[in-house]
Amino acid sequence: MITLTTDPIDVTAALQYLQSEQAGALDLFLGVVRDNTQDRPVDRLEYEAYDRMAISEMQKIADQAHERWPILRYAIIHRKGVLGTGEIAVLIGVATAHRADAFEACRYIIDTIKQTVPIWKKEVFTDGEVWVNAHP
Amino acid sequence: MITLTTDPIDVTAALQYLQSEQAGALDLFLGVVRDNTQDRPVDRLEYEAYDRMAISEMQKIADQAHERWPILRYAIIHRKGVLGTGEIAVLIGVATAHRADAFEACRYIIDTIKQTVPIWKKEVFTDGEVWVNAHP
Amino acid sequence: MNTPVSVLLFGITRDLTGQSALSVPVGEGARVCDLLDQLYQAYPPLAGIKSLLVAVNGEYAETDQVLGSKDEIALIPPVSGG
Amino acid sequence: MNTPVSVLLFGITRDLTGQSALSVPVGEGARVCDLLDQLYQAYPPLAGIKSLLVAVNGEYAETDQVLGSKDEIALIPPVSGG
Repeated sequence: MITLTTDPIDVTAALQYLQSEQAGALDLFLGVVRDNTQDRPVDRLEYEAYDRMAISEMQKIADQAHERWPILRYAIIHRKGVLGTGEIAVLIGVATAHRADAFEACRYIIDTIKQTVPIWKKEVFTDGEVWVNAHP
Repeated sequence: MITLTTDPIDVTAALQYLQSEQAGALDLFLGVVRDNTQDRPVDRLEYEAYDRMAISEMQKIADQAHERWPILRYAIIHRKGVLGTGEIAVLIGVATAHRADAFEACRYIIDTIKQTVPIWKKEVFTDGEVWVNAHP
Repeated sequence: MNTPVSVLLFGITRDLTGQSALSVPVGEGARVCDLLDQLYQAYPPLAGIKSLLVAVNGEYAETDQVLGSKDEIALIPPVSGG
Repeated sequence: MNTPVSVLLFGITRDLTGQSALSVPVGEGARVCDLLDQLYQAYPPLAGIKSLLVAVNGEYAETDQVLGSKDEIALIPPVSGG
Protein backbone atom coordinates (compact mmCIF):
# COMPACT_ATOMS: atom_id res chain seq x y z
CA MET A 1 0.00 0.00 0.00
CA ILE A 2 1.51 3.30 -1.16
CA THR A 3 -0.10 6.62 -0.33
CA LEU A 4 0.80 10.27 -0.80
CA THR A 5 -1.63 12.39 1.10
CA THR A 6 -2.35 15.82 2.56
CA ASP A 7 -4.36 14.17 5.36
CA PRO A 8 -2.80 13.31 8.73
CA ILE A 9 -1.35 9.79 8.68
CA ASP A 10 -3.56 7.24 10.46
CA VAL A 11 -1.16 4.87 12.22
CA THR A 12 -3.89 2.63 13.59
CA ALA A 13 -5.36 2.07 10.14
CA ALA A 14 -1.91 1.27 8.77
CA LEU A 15 -1.26 -1.28 11.53
CA GLN A 16 -4.63 -2.84 10.80
CA TYR A 17 -3.72 -3.12 7.13
CA LEU A 18 -0.34 -4.70 7.93
CA GLN A 19 -1.84 -7.63 9.84
CA SER A 20 -1.33 -11.03 8.29
CA GLU A 21 -1.78 -14.57 9.58
CA GLN A 22 1.78 -15.50 8.63
CA ALA A 23 3.39 -12.39 10.10
CA GLY A 24 5.56 -12.90 13.16
CA ALA A 25 7.25 -9.52 12.97
CA LEU A 26 6.16 -6.03 12.15
CA ASP A 27 8.49 -3.06 11.99
CA LEU A 28 6.95 0.37 11.82
CA PHE A 29 8.97 3.51 11.23
CA LEU A 30 7.56 6.98 11.76
CA GLY A 31 9.34 10.10 10.61
CA VAL A 32 8.14 12.98 12.76
CA VAL A 33 8.60 16.75 12.50
CA ARG A 34 11.07 17.77 15.21
CA ASP A 35 10.98 21.10 16.98
CA ASN A 36 14.51 21.98 15.97
CA THR A 37 17.15 21.44 13.31
CA GLN A 38 20.69 22.24 14.38
CA ASP A 39 19.23 24.12 17.32
CA ARG A 40 17.32 26.52 15.13
CA PRO A 41 13.64 26.47 16.15
CA VAL A 42 11.37 25.09 13.43
CA ASP A 43 7.94 26.62 13.11
CA ARG A 44 6.65 24.21 10.46
CA LEU A 45 7.67 22.10 7.47
CA GLU A 46 6.21 22.37 4.01
CA TYR A 47 6.33 19.21 1.92
CA GLU A 48 5.88 19.34 -1.81
CA ALA A 49 5.82 16.38 -4.21
CA TYR A 50 5.92 15.63 -7.90
CA ASP A 51 3.01 13.35 -7.22
CA ARG A 52 3.01 11.06 -10.22
CA MET A 53 6.73 10.39 -10.05
CA ALA A 54 6.83 10.24 -6.25
CA ILE A 55 4.31 7.43 -6.32
CA SER A 56 6.05 5.53 -9.12
CA GLU A 57 9.45 5.89 -7.38
CA MET A 58 7.98 4.66 -4.08
CA GLN A 59 6.48 1.73 -5.97
CA LYS A 60 9.90 0.91 -7.41
CA ILE A 61 11.41 0.91 -3.94
CA ALA A 62 8.64 -1.34 -2.64
CA ASP A 63 9.18 -3.71 -5.56
CA GLN A 64 12.94 -3.83 -4.90
CA ALA A 65 12.29 -4.55 -1.22
CA HIS A 66 9.87 -7.30 -2.21
CA GLU A 67 12.58 -8.92 -4.31
CA ARG A 68 15.17 -8.80 -1.52
CA TRP A 69 13.06 -9.74 1.50
CA PRO A 70 10.06 -12.06 1.99
CA ILE A 71 7.59 -9.28 2.73
CA LEU A 72 4.04 -10.28 3.59
CA ARG A 73 2.58 -6.77 3.70
CA TYR A 74 3.91 -3.26 3.54
CA ALA A 75 2.63 0.26 3.91
CA ILE A 76 4.35 3.41 2.68
CA ILE A 77 2.52 6.62 3.48
CA HIS A 78 4.05 10.03 2.84
CA ARG A 79 2.44 13.23 3.89
CA LYS A 80 2.58 16.48 1.93
CA GLY A 81 1.50 20.03 2.66
CA VAL A 82 2.13 22.01 5.83
CA LEU A 83 3.14 20.03 8.93
CA GLY A 84 3.64 21.29 12.45
CA THR A 85 6.04 19.84 15.01
CA GLY A 86 5.00 16.42 16.27
CA GLU A 87 3.16 15.52 13.07
CA ILE A 88 4.04 12.35 11.20
CA ALA A 89 5.65 13.06 7.81
CA VAL A 90 6.19 9.47 6.74
CA LEU A 91 5.13 6.00 7.83
CA ILE A 92 6.86 2.83 6.67
CA GLY A 93 5.49 -0.51 7.86
CA VAL A 94 6.71 -3.98 6.94
CA ALA A 95 5.29 -7.31 8.09
CA THR A 96 7.35 -10.47 7.64
CA ALA A 97 7.57 -13.94 9.16
CA HIS A 98 10.87 -13.18 10.93
CA ARG A 99 12.15 -10.00 12.53
CA ALA A 100 15.47 -9.47 10.74
CA ASP A 101 13.64 -9.14 7.42
CA ALA A 102 11.16 -6.63 8.83
CA PHE A 103 13.91 -4.38 10.24
CA GLU A 104 16.08 -4.56 7.14
CA ALA A 105 13.31 -4.02 4.61
CA CYS A 106 11.82 -1.15 6.62
CA ARG A 107 15.16 0.61 6.87
CA TYR A 108 15.95 0.01 3.21
CA ILE A 109 12.65 1.58 2.21
CA ILE A 110 13.01 4.76 4.28
CA ASP A 111 16.70 5.17 3.42
CA THR A 112 15.97 4.83 -0.30
CA ILE A 113 12.93 7.07 -0.20
CA LYS A 114 15.13 9.83 1.15
CA GLN A 115 17.50 9.39 -1.79
CA THR A 116 15.28 9.00 -4.84
CA VAL A 117 11.67 10.05 -4.32
CA PRO A 118 10.82 13.53 -5.65
CA ILE A 119 9.49 15.05 -2.46
CA TRP A 120 10.87 18.31 -1.12
CA LYS A 121 10.83 19.71 2.35
CA LYS A 122 11.08 23.38 3.24
CA GLU A 123 11.96 24.17 6.81
CA VAL A 124 10.27 27.31 7.94
CA PHE A 125 11.99 28.84 10.94
CA THR A 126 10.82 31.75 13.00
CA ASP A 127 13.48 33.81 11.18
CA GLY A 128 13.64 32.43 7.65
CA GLU A 129 13.14 29.33 5.51
CA VAL A 130 15.24 26.84 3.56
CA TRP A 131 14.71 23.99 1.11
CA VAL A 132 16.47 21.06 2.77
CA ASN A 133 19.51 19.63 0.90
CA ALA A 134 19.20 22.13 -1.94
CA HIS A 135 22.40 24.07 -1.35
CA PRO A 136 26.01 22.87 -1.29
CA MET B 1 8.63 2.32 30.19
CA ILE B 2 8.90 -1.41 30.88
CA THR B 3 5.84 -3.56 31.31
CA LEU B 4 5.14 -7.26 31.70
CA THR B 5 1.45 -7.88 31.43
CA THR B 6 -1.29 -10.45 30.89
CA ASP B 7 -3.42 -7.79 29.20
CA PRO B 8 -3.43 -7.29 25.43
CA ILE B 9 -0.76 -4.79 24.37
CA ASP B 10 -2.19 -1.36 23.57
CA VAL B 11 -0.15 -0.08 20.62
CA THR B 12 -1.92 3.26 20.46
CA ALA B 13 -1.17 4.01 24.10
CA ALA B 14 2.47 3.06 23.58
CA LEU B 15 2.77 5.38 20.56
CA GLN B 16 1.22 8.14 22.60
CA TYR B 17 3.76 7.56 25.35
CA LEU B 18 6.66 7.62 22.87
CA GLN B 19 5.89 11.09 21.56
CA SER B 20 8.48 13.74 22.29
CA GLU B 21 9.10 17.24 20.98
CA GLN B 22 12.68 16.41 20.00
CA ALA B 23 11.86 13.09 18.32
CA GLY B 24 12.34 12.98 14.57
CA ALA B 25 12.22 9.20 14.31
CA LEU B 26 10.24 6.46 15.98
CA ASP B 27 10.83 2.79 15.34
CA LEU B 28 8.23 0.38 16.62
CA PHE B 29 8.70 -3.37 16.54
CA LEU B 30 5.85 -5.80 17.16
CA GLY B 31 6.37 -9.51 17.67
CA VAL B 32 3.18 -11.29 16.69
CA VAL B 33 2.00 -14.89 17.13
CA ARG B 34 2.20 -16.56 13.74
CA ASP B 35 -0.14 -19.29 12.60
CA ASN B 36 2.66 -21.72 11.91
CA THR B 37 6.17 -22.69 12.93
CA GLN B 38 8.06 -24.78 10.43
CA ASP B 39 4.74 -25.51 8.72
CA ARG B 40 3.22 -27.08 11.84
CA PRO B 41 -0.07 -25.34 12.68
CA VAL B 42 0.07 -23.45 15.97
CA ASP B 43 -3.10 -23.33 18.05
CA ARG B 44 -1.76 -20.93 20.68
CA LEU B 45 1.34 -19.84 22.58
CA GLU B 46 1.73 -19.87 26.33
CA TYR B 47 4.19 -17.34 27.74
CA GLU B 48 5.54 -17.69 31.23
CA ALA B 49 7.94 -15.32 33.01
CA TYR B 50 10.09 -15.12 36.10
CA ASP B 51 8.51 -11.73 36.64
CA ARG B 52 10.93 -10.06 39.00
CA MET B 53 13.98 -11.03 37.02
CA ALA B 54 12.34 -10.50 33.62
CA ILE B 55 11.67 -6.90 34.54
CA SER B 56 15.16 -6.30 35.94
CA GLU B 57 16.77 -7.89 32.87
CA MET B 58 14.62 -5.77 30.55
CA GLN B 59 15.66 -2.73 32.57
CA LYS B 60 19.32 -3.64 32.11
CA ILE B 61 18.83 -3.89 28.36
CA ALA B 62 17.08 -0.53 28.29
CA ASP B 63 19.92 1.01 30.30
CA GLN B 64 22.52 -0.46 27.94
CA ALA B 65 20.61 0.90 24.95
CA HIS B 66 20.41 4.29 26.63
CA GLU B 67 24.19 4.32 27.01
CA ARG B 68 24.79 3.41 23.38
CA TRP B 69 22.19 5.53 21.61
CA PRO B 70 20.68 8.97 22.32
CA ILE B 71 17.21 7.64 23.15
CA LEU B 72 14.53 10.19 23.94
CA ARG B 73 11.84 7.70 24.95
CA TYR B 74 11.39 3.98 24.87
CA ALA B 75 8.70 1.42 25.56
CA ILE B 76 9.22 -2.28 26.19
CA ILE B 77 6.05 -4.25 26.73
CA HIS B 78 6.03 -8.03 26.97
CA ARG B 79 2.87 -10.07 27.19
CA LYS B 80 2.51 -13.26 29.20
CA GLY B 81 -0.22 -15.86 29.47
CA VAL B 82 -2.10 -17.55 26.64
CA LEU B 83 -1.91 -15.86 23.22
CA GLY B 84 -3.75 -16.78 20.06
CA THR B 85 -2.46 -16.23 16.52
CA GLY B 86 -2.36 -12.58 15.51
CA GLU B 87 -1.89 -11.35 19.06
CA ILE B 88 1.07 -9.12 19.92
CA ALA B 89 3.58 -10.85 22.21
CA VAL B 90 6.07 -8.02 22.47
CA LEU B 91 6.28 -4.33 21.60
CA ILE B 92 9.52 -2.37 21.44
CA GLY B 93 9.35 1.32 20.66
CA VAL B 94 12.24 3.78 20.49
CA ALA B 95 12.06 7.51 19.78
CA THR B 96 15.22 9.38 18.82
CA ALA B 97 16.18 12.56 17.00
CA HIS B 98 17.57 10.65 14.00
CA ARG B 99 16.41 7.44 12.37
CA ALA B 100 19.55 5.30 12.42
CA ASP B 101 19.57 5.43 16.22
CA ALA B 102 15.92 4.42 16.45
CA PHE B 103 16.39 1.40 14.17
CA GLU B 104 19.60 0.25 15.85
CA ALA B 105 18.41 0.66 19.42
CA CYS B 106 15.08 -1.02 18.70
CA ARG B 107 16.75 -3.99 17.10
CA TYR B 108 19.34 -4.24 19.87
CA ILE B 109 16.60 -4.32 22.49
CA ILE B 110 14.52 -7.06 20.86
CA ASP B 111 17.58 -9.15 19.92
CA THR B 112 18.92 -8.97 23.48
CA ILE B 113 15.56 -9.63 25.09
CA LYS B 114 15.41 -12.89 23.18
CA GLN B 115 18.81 -13.87 24.58
CA THR B 116 18.70 -12.91 28.24
CA VAL B 117 15.23 -12.20 29.62
CA PRO B 118 13.68 -15.11 31.58
CA ILE B 119 10.50 -15.51 29.60
CA TRP B 120 9.51 -18.86 28.12
CA LYS B 121 7.21 -19.67 25.28
CA LYS B 122 5.40 -22.96 24.82
CA GLU B 123 4.05 -23.63 21.36
CA VAL B 124 0.83 -25.58 21.52
CA PHE B 125 0.09 -27.36 18.27
CA THR B 126 -3.05 -29.20 17.35
CA ASP B 127 -1.04 -32.40 17.93
CA GLY B 128 1.33 -31.65 20.81
CA GLU B 129 3.31 -28.92 22.51
CA VAL B 130 6.91 -27.82 22.94
CA TRP B 131 8.91 -25.34 25.01
CA VAL B 132 10.75 -23.28 22.39
CA ASN B 133 14.59 -23.55 22.42
CA ALA B 134 14.60 -25.99 25.35
CA HIS B 135 15.93 -29.07 23.54
CA PRO B 136 19.20 -29.53 21.68
CA MET C 1 13.35 25.26 -35.83
CA ASN C 2 12.63 25.58 -32.16
CA THR C 3 9.77 23.67 -30.53
CA PRO C 4 8.72 24.42 -26.98
CA VAL C 5 8.93 21.80 -24.29
CA SER C 6 7.09 22.22 -21.01
CA VAL C 7 9.09 21.94 -17.82
CA LEU C 8 7.62 21.44 -14.34
CA LEU C 9 9.40 23.10 -11.43
CA PHE C 10 9.37 22.07 -7.79
CA GLY C 11 10.89 23.18 -4.53
CA ILE C 12 13.80 25.53 -4.82
CA THR C 13 13.61 25.64 -8.62
CA ARG C 14 10.08 26.98 -8.35
CA ASP C 15 11.16 29.57 -5.79
CA LEU C 16 14.22 30.69 -7.84
CA THR C 17 12.31 31.08 -11.10
CA GLY C 18 9.04 32.23 -9.60
CA GLN C 19 7.30 29.74 -11.89
CA SER C 20 5.81 26.29 -11.37
CA ALA C 21 6.00 25.50 -15.08
CA LEU C 22 8.00 26.90 -17.97
CA SER C 23 7.67 26.59 -21.72
CA VAL C 24 11.20 26.43 -23.10
CA PRO C 25 11.93 26.65 -26.85
CA VAL C 26 14.60 24.06 -27.63
CA GLY C 27 16.19 23.05 -30.88
CA GLU C 28 15.26 19.90 -32.83
CA GLY C 29 16.97 16.91 -31.19
CA ALA C 30 17.79 18.84 -28.01
CA ARG C 31 19.02 16.72 -25.15
CA VAL C 32 18.55 17.06 -21.41
CA CYS C 33 21.92 18.80 -21.06
CA ASP C 34 20.96 21.33 -23.74
CA LEU C 35 17.78 22.17 -21.86
CA LEU C 36 19.75 22.62 -18.64
CA ASP C 37 22.24 24.92 -20.38
CA GLN C 38 19.39 27.07 -21.62
CA LEU C 39 17.78 27.19 -18.20
CA TYR C 40 21.06 28.10 -16.50
CA GLN C 41 21.42 31.01 -18.93
CA ALA C 42 17.88 32.20 -18.39
CA TYR C 43 17.95 31.66 -14.61
CA PRO C 44 21.56 31.81 -13.32
CA PRO C 45 20.55 31.15 -9.68
CA LEU C 46 19.64 27.56 -10.73
CA ALA C 47 23.39 26.91 -10.99
CA GLY C 48 23.64 27.37 -7.21
CA ILE C 49 21.64 24.21 -6.56
CA LYS C 50 23.75 21.32 -5.26
CA SER C 51 22.54 18.89 -7.92
CA LEU C 52 19.84 19.33 -10.50
CA LEU C 53 18.39 16.28 -12.21
CA VAL C 54 15.78 16.06 -14.92
CA ALA C 55 12.86 13.67 -15.18
CA VAL C 56 11.21 12.85 -18.46
CA ASN C 57 7.73 11.35 -18.33
CA GLY C 58 8.15 10.57 -14.65
CA GLU C 59 11.52 8.80 -14.93
CA TYR C 60 14.99 10.09 -14.11
CA ALA C 61 16.70 10.90 -17.43
CA GLU C 62 20.33 10.73 -18.49
CA THR C 63 21.88 14.00 -19.63
CA ASP C 64 22.05 12.83 -23.26
CA GLN C 65 18.39 11.81 -23.52
CA VAL C 66 16.70 13.54 -26.46
CA LEU C 67 13.61 15.56 -25.64
CA GLY C 68 10.33 15.59 -27.55
CA SER C 69 7.64 18.25 -27.51
CA LYS C 70 5.13 15.87 -25.93
CA ASP C 71 7.39 14.82 -23.07
CA GLU C 72 6.49 15.77 -19.52
CA ILE C 73 9.74 17.23 -18.29
CA ALA C 74 10.49 18.15 -14.67
CA LEU C 75 13.45 19.64 -12.85
CA ILE C 76 14.37 17.56 -9.80
CA PRO C 77 16.44 19.49 -7.27
CA PRO C 78 17.92 17.44 -4.38
CA VAL C 79 15.07 15.53 -2.79
CA SER C 80 14.37 15.81 0.91
CA GLY C 81 11.38 13.64 1.67
CA GLY C 82 10.93 11.46 4.70
CA MET D 1 24.75 -30.31 58.13
CA ASN D 2 22.31 -29.81 55.29
CA THR D 3 20.21 -26.69 55.00
CA PRO D 4 17.38 -26.46 52.48
CA VAL D 5 17.41 -23.87 49.69
CA SER D 6 14.28 -23.05 47.77
CA VAL D 7 14.42 -23.30 43.99
CA LEU D 8 11.89 -21.80 41.58
CA LEU D 9 11.14 -23.71 38.41
CA PHE D 10 9.84 -22.36 35.12
CA GLY D 11 8.98 -23.60 31.67
CA ILE D 12 10.34 -27.00 30.80
CA THR D 13 11.94 -27.48 34.24
CA ARG D 14 8.52 -27.13 35.84
CA ASP D 15 7.04 -29.60 33.38
CA LEU D 16 9.84 -32.16 33.83
CA THR D 17 9.74 -32.06 37.65
CA GLY D 18 6.03 -31.52 38.05
CA GLN D 19 6.86 -28.77 40.57
CA SER D 20 6.98 -24.98 40.39
CA ALA D 21 9.23 -24.81 43.47
CA LEU D 22 11.52 -27.28 45.22
CA SER D 23 13.14 -27.30 48.62
CA VAL D 24 16.58 -28.84 48.11
CA PRO D 25 18.80 -29.82 51.08
CA VAL D 26 22.33 -28.74 50.21
CA GLY D 27 25.56 -28.94 52.23
CA GLU D 28 27.13 -25.93 53.94
CA GLY D 29 28.96 -23.82 51.38
CA ALA D 30 27.26 -25.51 48.43
CA ARG D 31 27.79 -23.84 45.10
CA VAL D 32 25.51 -23.47 42.09
CA CYS D 33 27.17 -26.46 40.41
CA ASP D 34 26.59 -28.62 43.48
CA LEU D 35 22.90 -27.76 43.44
CA LEU D 36 22.68 -28.62 39.74
CA ASP D 37 24.41 -31.98 40.35
CA GLN D 38 21.89 -32.82 43.04
CA LEU D 39 18.98 -31.82 40.82
CA TYR D 40 20.30 -33.85 37.87
CA GLN D 41 20.47 -36.90 40.15
CA ALA D 42 16.98 -36.38 41.50
CA TYR D 43 15.48 -35.45 38.11
CA PRO D 44 17.56 -37.00 35.31
CA PRO D 45 15.36 -35.54 32.53
CA LEU D 46 16.71 -32.08 33.44
CA ALA D 47 19.98 -33.13 31.84
CA GLY D 48 18.19 -33.23 28.47
CA ILE D 49 17.74 -29.46 28.47
CA LYS D 50 20.01 -27.64 26.02
CA SER D 51 21.40 -25.26 28.62
CA LEU D 52 20.34 -24.78 32.21
CA LEU D 53 21.37 -21.62 34.04
CA VAL D 54 20.75 -20.61 37.62
CA ALA D 55 19.68 -17.24 38.94
CA VAL D 56 20.32 -16.17 42.51
CA ASN D 57 18.23 -13.31 43.86
CA GLY D 58 17.18 -12.36 40.36
CA GLU D 59 20.67 -12.27 38.82
CA TYR D 60 22.38 -14.83 36.61
CA ALA D 61 24.88 -16.70 38.78
CA GLU D 62 28.26 -18.25 37.98
CA THR D 63 28.53 -21.99 38.64
CA ASP D 64 30.90 -21.44 41.61
CA GLN D 65 28.67 -18.97 43.42
CA VAL D 66 27.97 -20.13 46.99
CA LEU D 67 24.33 -20.50 47.98
CA GLY D 68 22.71 -19.33 51.20
CA SER D 69 19.46 -20.52 52.74
CA LYS D 70 17.83 -17.13 52.27
CA ASP D 71 18.70 -16.82 48.58
CA GLU D 72 15.93 -16.88 46.01
CA ILE D 73 17.21 -19.43 43.55
CA ALA D 74 15.67 -20.14 40.14
CA LEU D 75 16.43 -22.55 37.33
CA ILE D 76 16.61 -20.72 34.00
CA PRO D 77 16.16 -23.05 31.02
CA PRO D 78 16.82 -21.53 27.57
CA VAL D 79 14.72 -18.39 27.30
CA SER D 80 12.31 -17.90 24.42
CA GLY D 81 10.61 -14.58 24.92
CA GLY D 82 9.80 -12.10 22.21
